[in-house]
Amino acid sequence: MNKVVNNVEEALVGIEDGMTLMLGGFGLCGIPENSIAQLVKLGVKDLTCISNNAGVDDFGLGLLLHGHQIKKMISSYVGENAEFERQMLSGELIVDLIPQGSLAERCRAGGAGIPAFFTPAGYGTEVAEGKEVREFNGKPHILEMALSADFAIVKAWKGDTEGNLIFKATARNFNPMMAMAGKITIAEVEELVPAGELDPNDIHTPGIFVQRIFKGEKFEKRIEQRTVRIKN
Amino acid sequence: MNKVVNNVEEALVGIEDGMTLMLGGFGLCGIPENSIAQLVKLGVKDLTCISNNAGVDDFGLGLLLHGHQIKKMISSYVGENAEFERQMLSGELIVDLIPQGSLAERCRAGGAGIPAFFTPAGYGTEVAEGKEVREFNGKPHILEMALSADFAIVKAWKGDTEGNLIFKATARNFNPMMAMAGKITIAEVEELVPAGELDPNDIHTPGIFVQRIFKGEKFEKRIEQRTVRIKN
Amino acid sequence: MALDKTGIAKRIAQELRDGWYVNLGIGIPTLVANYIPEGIEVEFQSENGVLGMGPFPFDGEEDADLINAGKQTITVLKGAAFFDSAMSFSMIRGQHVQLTVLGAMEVSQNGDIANWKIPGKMVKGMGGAMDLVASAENIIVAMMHSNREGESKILKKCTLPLTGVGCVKKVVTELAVLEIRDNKFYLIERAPGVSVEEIISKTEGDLVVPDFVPEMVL
Amino acid sequence: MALDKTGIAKRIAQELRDGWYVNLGIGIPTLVANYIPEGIEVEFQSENGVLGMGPFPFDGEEDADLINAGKQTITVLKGAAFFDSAMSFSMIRGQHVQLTVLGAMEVSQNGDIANWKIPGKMVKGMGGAMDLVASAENIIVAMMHSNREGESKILKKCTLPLTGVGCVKKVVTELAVLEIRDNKFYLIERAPGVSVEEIISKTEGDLVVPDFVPEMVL
Repeated sequence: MNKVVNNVEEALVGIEDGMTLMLGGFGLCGIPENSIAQLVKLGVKDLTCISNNAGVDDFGLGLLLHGHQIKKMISSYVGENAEFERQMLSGELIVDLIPQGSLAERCRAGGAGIPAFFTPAGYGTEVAEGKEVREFNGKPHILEMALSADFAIVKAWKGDTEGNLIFKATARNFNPMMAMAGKITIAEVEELVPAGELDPNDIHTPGIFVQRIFKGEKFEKRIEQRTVRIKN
Repeated sequence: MNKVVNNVEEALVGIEDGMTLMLGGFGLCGIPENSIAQLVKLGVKDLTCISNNAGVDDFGLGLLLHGHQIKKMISSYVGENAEFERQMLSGELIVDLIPQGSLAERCRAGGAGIPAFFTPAGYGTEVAEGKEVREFNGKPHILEMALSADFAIVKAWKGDTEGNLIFKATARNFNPMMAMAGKITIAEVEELVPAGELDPNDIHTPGIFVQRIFKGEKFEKRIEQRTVRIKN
Repeated sequence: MALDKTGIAKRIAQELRDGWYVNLGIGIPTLVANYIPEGIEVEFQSENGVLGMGPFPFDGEEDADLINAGKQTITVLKGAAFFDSAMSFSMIRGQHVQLTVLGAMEVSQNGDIANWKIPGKMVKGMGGAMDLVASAENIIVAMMHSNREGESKILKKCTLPLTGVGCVKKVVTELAVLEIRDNKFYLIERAPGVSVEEIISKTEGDLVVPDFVPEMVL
Repeated sequence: MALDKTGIAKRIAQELRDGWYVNLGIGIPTLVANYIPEGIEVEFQSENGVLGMGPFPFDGEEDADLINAGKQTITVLKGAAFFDSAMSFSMIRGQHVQLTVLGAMEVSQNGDIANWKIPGKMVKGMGGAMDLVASAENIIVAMMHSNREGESKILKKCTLPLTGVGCVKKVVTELAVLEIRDNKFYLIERAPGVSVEEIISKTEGDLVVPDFVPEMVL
């Protein structure tokens, strides 16, 4: 069971034009930046990308948008990206905006073999259009479908050779659910350790969900909104 | 925000005849044994208990069965308990047996505001009787409803004063989902530490789900099937 | 005098109750954390996966892996917990969060809210707002009474694409505290020095005005 | 000669493939872990919340907090992970487990399986079996060909309440390896020294017998 690959080139083998990718991260926090750089290099096109956000103009998924590699985005919030807005308003980019909680739950459902579930989020809004509505406990809910992907690409803090992952702080976000929902899941990690070094109680994503793992060469970890207070 | 109570007596205040309780544990592993002992002492009756198993004749929920305190059990496996089988076959005890994965997911759903979801488990069996069937990806699924409880009682390894919980090994099992699904959730822990002592990355059940927490007086941790190999 | 953003945040902070878990949206709502009344403890949840948010970090102590839902660098307090997005929205959808404060472009007298899209012009996405408003039992909207063109945002009926229907119960603006009941806005308090007439003139929706409207005490 | 339980487990172990995640049921299936073919690595999942199960502990080293789904004390190997029951069944339902081995009271030629209830007599519950059989793409049933009364358990149609429908693809008994296709049992292998005639006589379901039926190599 050898899941460890040597580098990002090996990790991304098999990703082709027209595929559906899930990419972890919230804003620029916890995104698989080495893999995104490699996707740019590969030049794969017509991608459907499932990601909570779309990066900023010159980092994260913004890099793929810039190269017109993305055909469709499935996201919840895309407000930090001028090029995104331009492509969307011009019709170059197909955009499916869905509530953040529904996005998270739909990814989890995809990984967990739950084909569909009811949620109150989005009832009475555009999001509910064409979806089944049903009342539970006197409250209307809409039926949401599971999401899955040809490849899920996630970023973890620590990983072991069995594919077990531990995330750091709020860099966890969508990564665990997306790891569950990829036909093939690729994890780039800051620290790759031998099996047995991580406490089995502390694992966030059990290795069963991860097919390939590698140590990322470089993590810039750009901060989107540096906000500080001044020391008195 | 004071969640810490001094003892099991204070922790279980408000539990009354006829209520629905969720109790964590798999077999005798990870069960809230101090709280169960207190339920026996309180003598509350006509309980509906949601628990994966029903204990053994003289431990765990078997103690409540023995005193005829349970009116209805919602479980997945009850095969270690002669008194249980007797009460069920004689009709004294109402039993709702559901697949273990559906039980886990229904508890989670109850805590997560998902009123219902589709699962393939149980299709074509007694479990599917009276339930909606729908095909997804060419495969029939049944609609399962969320479960919730007046009180959820869970057992954790470590807990802090904010109600954050960490479970040990396979004593985790149903405890985290049940903690989510109780209107009031009570946690009995082996070790109770001040807020700040547990690494926020390692928390299994965030404190938001826990209303009362106490250090259990004594944990017998009975082993159901002691299985060992002999040292050469 | 009409309140500034800080004033709105201060007034909303008065709604906090001891032991509550609270989700604060981006903008004015974020400021509410600075004015927690003395003697009560609340814990802030951010939907990107943290419970127990603390103040912003000191310069040089930012951690790129630790942000709030507004993508701002933050710190955490003792007893914090991190979790994934599915767990985070389980808290929200499952009604474990006692209060949600968020901004709005429009609110209508039946409790509808619009805050994520201006057709043909701006589409940032709803983020977690749709989950929050559809689930929360207790929602306070922090907003300005009028837009830049001076048009009321407190309406009979929202004109923009909705974020949620019939969910808003309380609105705090620079001019007033309004409650929504029986398909009407009820004027509960006015900002210090703001006249009832001004509030009436700037409110497009049906407004119920009692004989005596107390001033906010900030 | 008919196989004993160990023999059945050994034969099933030959079905393991490198890199697979495997869930073993209670009873004979548990024994499969003792006969992993050389040169391959598999990882055992137990639905009560562990991946990377190891052998039973040495006497005195049992941990009450570490058990398998049969409630037996276990150990874990390096690289193990613990998780809750919802996560565990996400692995199972989501088809992340490549092979499920479980016991049965009856199997029918359309792939139905019954293993949880004898009406009026015994109800232990289905535990995780219904989730496993409804989800797994690859299910092997380990069972005895006949019950204690000598009646075949390899049937045209199950008589007991079902655990799952049309899900079993392979059955290994003390006498034979059977595959289920096109609503029939196919005789693939026979136990060493067991005659085709004996298997035919003990199989109630429709059985397709090729001209040559190889003996198992154990």
